[in-house]
Amino acid sequence: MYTEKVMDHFKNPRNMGEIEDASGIGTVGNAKCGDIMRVFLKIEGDVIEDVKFKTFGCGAAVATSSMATELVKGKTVKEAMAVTNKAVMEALDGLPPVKVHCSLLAEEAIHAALWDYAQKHNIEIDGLKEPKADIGEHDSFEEI
Amino acid sequence: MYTEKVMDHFKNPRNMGEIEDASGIGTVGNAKCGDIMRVFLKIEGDVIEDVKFKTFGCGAAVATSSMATELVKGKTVKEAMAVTNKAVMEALDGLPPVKVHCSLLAEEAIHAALWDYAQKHNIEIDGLKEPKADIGEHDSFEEI
Amino acid sequence: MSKIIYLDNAATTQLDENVFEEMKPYFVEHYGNPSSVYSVASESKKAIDIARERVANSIGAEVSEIYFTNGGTESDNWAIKGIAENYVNKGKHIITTKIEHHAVLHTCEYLEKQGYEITYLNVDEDGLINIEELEKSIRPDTILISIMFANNEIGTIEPIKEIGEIAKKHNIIFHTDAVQAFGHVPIHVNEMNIDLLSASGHKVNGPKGIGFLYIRKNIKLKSFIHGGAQERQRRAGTENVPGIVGLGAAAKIACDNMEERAKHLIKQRDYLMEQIEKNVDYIRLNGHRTKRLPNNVNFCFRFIEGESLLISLDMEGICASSGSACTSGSLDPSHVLLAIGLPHEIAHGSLRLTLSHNTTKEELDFVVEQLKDIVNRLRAMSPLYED
Amino acid sequence: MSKIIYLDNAATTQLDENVFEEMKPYFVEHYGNPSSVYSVASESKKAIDIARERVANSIGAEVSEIYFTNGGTESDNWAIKGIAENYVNKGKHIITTKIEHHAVLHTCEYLEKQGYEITYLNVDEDGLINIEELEKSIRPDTILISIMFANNEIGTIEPIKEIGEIAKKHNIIFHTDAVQAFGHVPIHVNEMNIDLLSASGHKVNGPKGIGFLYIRKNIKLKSFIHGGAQERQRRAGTENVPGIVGLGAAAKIACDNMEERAKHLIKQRDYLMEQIEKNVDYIRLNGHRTKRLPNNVNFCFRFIEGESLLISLDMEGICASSGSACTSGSLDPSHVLLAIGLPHEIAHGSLRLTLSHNTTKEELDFVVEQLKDIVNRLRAMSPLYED
Ligand SMILES: Cc1ncc(COP(=O)(O)O)c(C=O)c1O
Ligand SMILES: Cc1ncc(COP(=O)(O)O)c(C=O)c1O
Ligand code: FES
Ligand code: FES
Repeated sequence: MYTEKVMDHFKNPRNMGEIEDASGIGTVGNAKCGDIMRVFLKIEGDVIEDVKFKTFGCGAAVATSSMATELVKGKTVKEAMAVTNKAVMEALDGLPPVKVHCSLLAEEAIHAALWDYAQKHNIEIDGLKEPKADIGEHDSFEEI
Repeated sequence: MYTEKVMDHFKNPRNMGEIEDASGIGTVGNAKCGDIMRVFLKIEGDVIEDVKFKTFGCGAAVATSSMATELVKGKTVKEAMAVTNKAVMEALDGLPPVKVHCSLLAEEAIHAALWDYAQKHNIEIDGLKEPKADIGEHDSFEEI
Repeated sequence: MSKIIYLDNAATTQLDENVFEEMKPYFVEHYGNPSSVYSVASESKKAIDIARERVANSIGAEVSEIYFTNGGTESDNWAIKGIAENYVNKGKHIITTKIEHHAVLHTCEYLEKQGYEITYLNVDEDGLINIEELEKSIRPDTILISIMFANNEIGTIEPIKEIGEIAKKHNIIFHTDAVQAFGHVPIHVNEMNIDLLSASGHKVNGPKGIGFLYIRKNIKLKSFIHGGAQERQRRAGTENVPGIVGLGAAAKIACDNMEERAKHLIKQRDYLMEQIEKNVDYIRLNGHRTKRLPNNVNFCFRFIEGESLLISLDMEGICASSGSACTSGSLDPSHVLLAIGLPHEIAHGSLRLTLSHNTTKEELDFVVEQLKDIVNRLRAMSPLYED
Repeated sequence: MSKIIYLDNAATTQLDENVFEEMKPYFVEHYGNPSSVYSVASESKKAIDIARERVANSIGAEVSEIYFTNGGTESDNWAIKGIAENYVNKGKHIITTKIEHHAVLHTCEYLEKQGYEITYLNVDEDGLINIEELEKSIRPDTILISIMFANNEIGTIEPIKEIGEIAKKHNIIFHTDAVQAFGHVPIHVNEMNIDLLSASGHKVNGPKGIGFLYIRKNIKLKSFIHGGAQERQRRAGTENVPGIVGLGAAAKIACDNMEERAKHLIKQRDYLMEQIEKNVDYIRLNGHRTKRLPNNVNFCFRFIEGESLLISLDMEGICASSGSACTSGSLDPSHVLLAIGLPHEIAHGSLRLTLSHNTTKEELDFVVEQLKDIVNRLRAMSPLYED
């Protein structure tokens, strides 16, 4: 059901773990499935120097966490904001339709961590909104 | 679906044909299936000297005509009255449940021929009633 | 009985050896439940995808419009009851014909008991419906037109494209029972404006116990069998993987060879009709002479009862039928033959011979010869026949 | 992935080679429609009779009480909708449980929309219903009690005999979904006062796409699938002859070997439970420890999500499941685990391992070893786990 890329990132997740002195931490839960993701960011200057994640979730959740953290690592905050769940999915060669909502978890977790960072440093990040308690609303799982 | 005996009587029907100077002729139709049977009796004294039949009907109808005529041949009228459809079925080693009504056709055709004989000779036969237009009512096919 | 001549291919067909070969790995080897997560199950899943694509291709549909069922009967039940239930707010009127298969007729009768109103269209003496009568019978509360593609007894092919146009013009959903037509005559759901289509595997040299319902994508049709999330949450129950594989394979073979087989079958069919008409008197061809399934021959033989005819043919090794197999439990004369205007006792003496692409001319000659003798023998026995 | 260890026998089982051998002649060779008149078809007819007898024997029923269906799902739908429809004059109240398979639950939900009232009985932390609660929930308008024989996820076996007694005492029809129990534990419809029983072929090493419904002879149950006169006019559609033959063969093998297999399986099952409990912490056994199917093991692993666990096991060649296969399309945690009182996030981390009579101790040891590693790995990844 998953692509080889997804399986690779599930098997060998990149950036798994925690950052003790993180600049920002974001935790989000998925109302749809109850799964949880936490992202740790280490930001220096405007650049994401390091990123780690922990995920309680399905294979797609783990793989998108891994891929999303890979994609934002070394990027500026602005560049990181451009990493959408769509970009993550594409980088993974796609996800099955019922798993699209899992990729939102990763996007939202990074946004939540950025928000935490912005709050702490009292700055504003273009296009960043306060994270919702959960991200269940704008999922795209189609029910018949 | 039919026993060997039924198949034998269907393949080689006994007493098939007509009797030109019959003492009694009975024709009955089956309301259930629309099939028709005609029996010719040649009665001398009180004995059924000869009997023939013609049948427009299913395999069971042909076989029961054949067996029923065999069973009454050479019998007295009284003995013939005792040849029920049950007796015919037993002699044929049974019929499938949906085909029980066909054996009634044979019984009724013989009774109708006996009735015709009795009418013509102005006699009364014990237990013989006027034949109905059809015999569809007292069939035993069970519908679920 | 030395050799069997099987001329009852409308009742069921022989499973194609090649189809069986394709099915085999999915019995013991790849037995995984296709709904499972692990990769072993992906063999079953892939096999189902391929089958679905083959079936979709065979009627010009999209893959997502094919739903596997247990057979033609389930498909008919689902389509008709499903539309009745879903569109009840629009109305409770359904149009069908007097010559449908019992899977459609008994479903309609069931709905009548639930308060639906059914119009049963007449057919002419060839079994064709009248397009004007169809259009006139449409009412504001009509929710469904269900008309069979081709009749299983007399082989008549209905004017499906015209029916589809009428349905479309009046914005009414059109279901067709194509169990007999599928794999035998070209079907294109878009060109013919078909919204729902029922078909069955075992009528096209596929396996028994599998069929499908085509559901056009804009049609709202709820589940008929409730439970698990199989078939995109519309048809519950663990998938019959070998059956589905077999249906796909049979659909492909039937469609790839359709033109060639039909040409051959029509020649054989017409030869058989000609020979019977030449050799036996007091007969009547049932069904339209040309607008008929390539493999269907159906005659009434006056003064003769159908079952006696069948048993006699059987004794010569010839498998045929009188009416449809599934009515053999019943004693009523065929409703189809009554609908084309035959009186009761004539309708009783019908014979259906349905050919396969493997039927030979020699077999047909043998059948005609036997038929001649048998008809004579049974007529001699018949109180209705005076010669 | 060198060797596959299949521990998902509750989802589906491997077709028994011997069963397949019995089925084979009915694909290509004896393909006749059993409803036909000619003698060629009698091969199919006889085969069906034998299968029906075998199935009847396996549950202590009479032959005439066995009706073949397309599978467990259809049987459940038929039983429940059929009773609902037939006894509507008596009432519209049905009693079932919170842990039924979706085939029962979704059918009940469908009936709720039609105005029926359903009582969903609670179960205790082991998944057992409470007999007193059952009796209290009976009302004058109760027409059906439908309670599964054994649960497909947690394996708990319900007190069927006691339920049957209650049903009988109150003169209410009792249906049981025995899809998981059939062929695995002894069933006797008379001793247990079961009126209707659903079962499926592919759960007992039989073929997919076939099942049966037992209908006690005095029960009025109309057709669910309308059409031809098959199955004594109660279940229309051309018979799936090879499927029926396979179901019969599988039923016979399962019952002939039940005692011996169950003894062996229970030993294996208890060994696996013991080993998992010894090697992994923060776990919970789901389902009753002894009143459970001989082949079912089900644990929750805290801090871990089920799908990740399954994929990880799959990478080691181990086929298992989390919840039932047919809900894998869904994202909700198992309704069964919620019903036995587990919180949402724990219910998410369940693992079901269901053994076959061929499972070896070596396989189980390998599974435990892998499971230990995988659980550690996934917990290290989990934001919920603090070590
Ligand atoms: C026209 C038609 N519709 C429906 C059916 C039912 O198909 P099945 O027996 O596969 O359920 C048949 C065949 O029996 C048929 O000929
Ligand atoms: C308890 C139970 N009931 C019903 C079913 C449905 O059976 P089937 O998939 O054969 O239709 C299953 C299995 O999926 C089951 O485990
Ligand atoms: S199902 Fe919950 S994140 Fe994928
Ligand atoms: S069916 Fe008419 S006599 Fe047998």
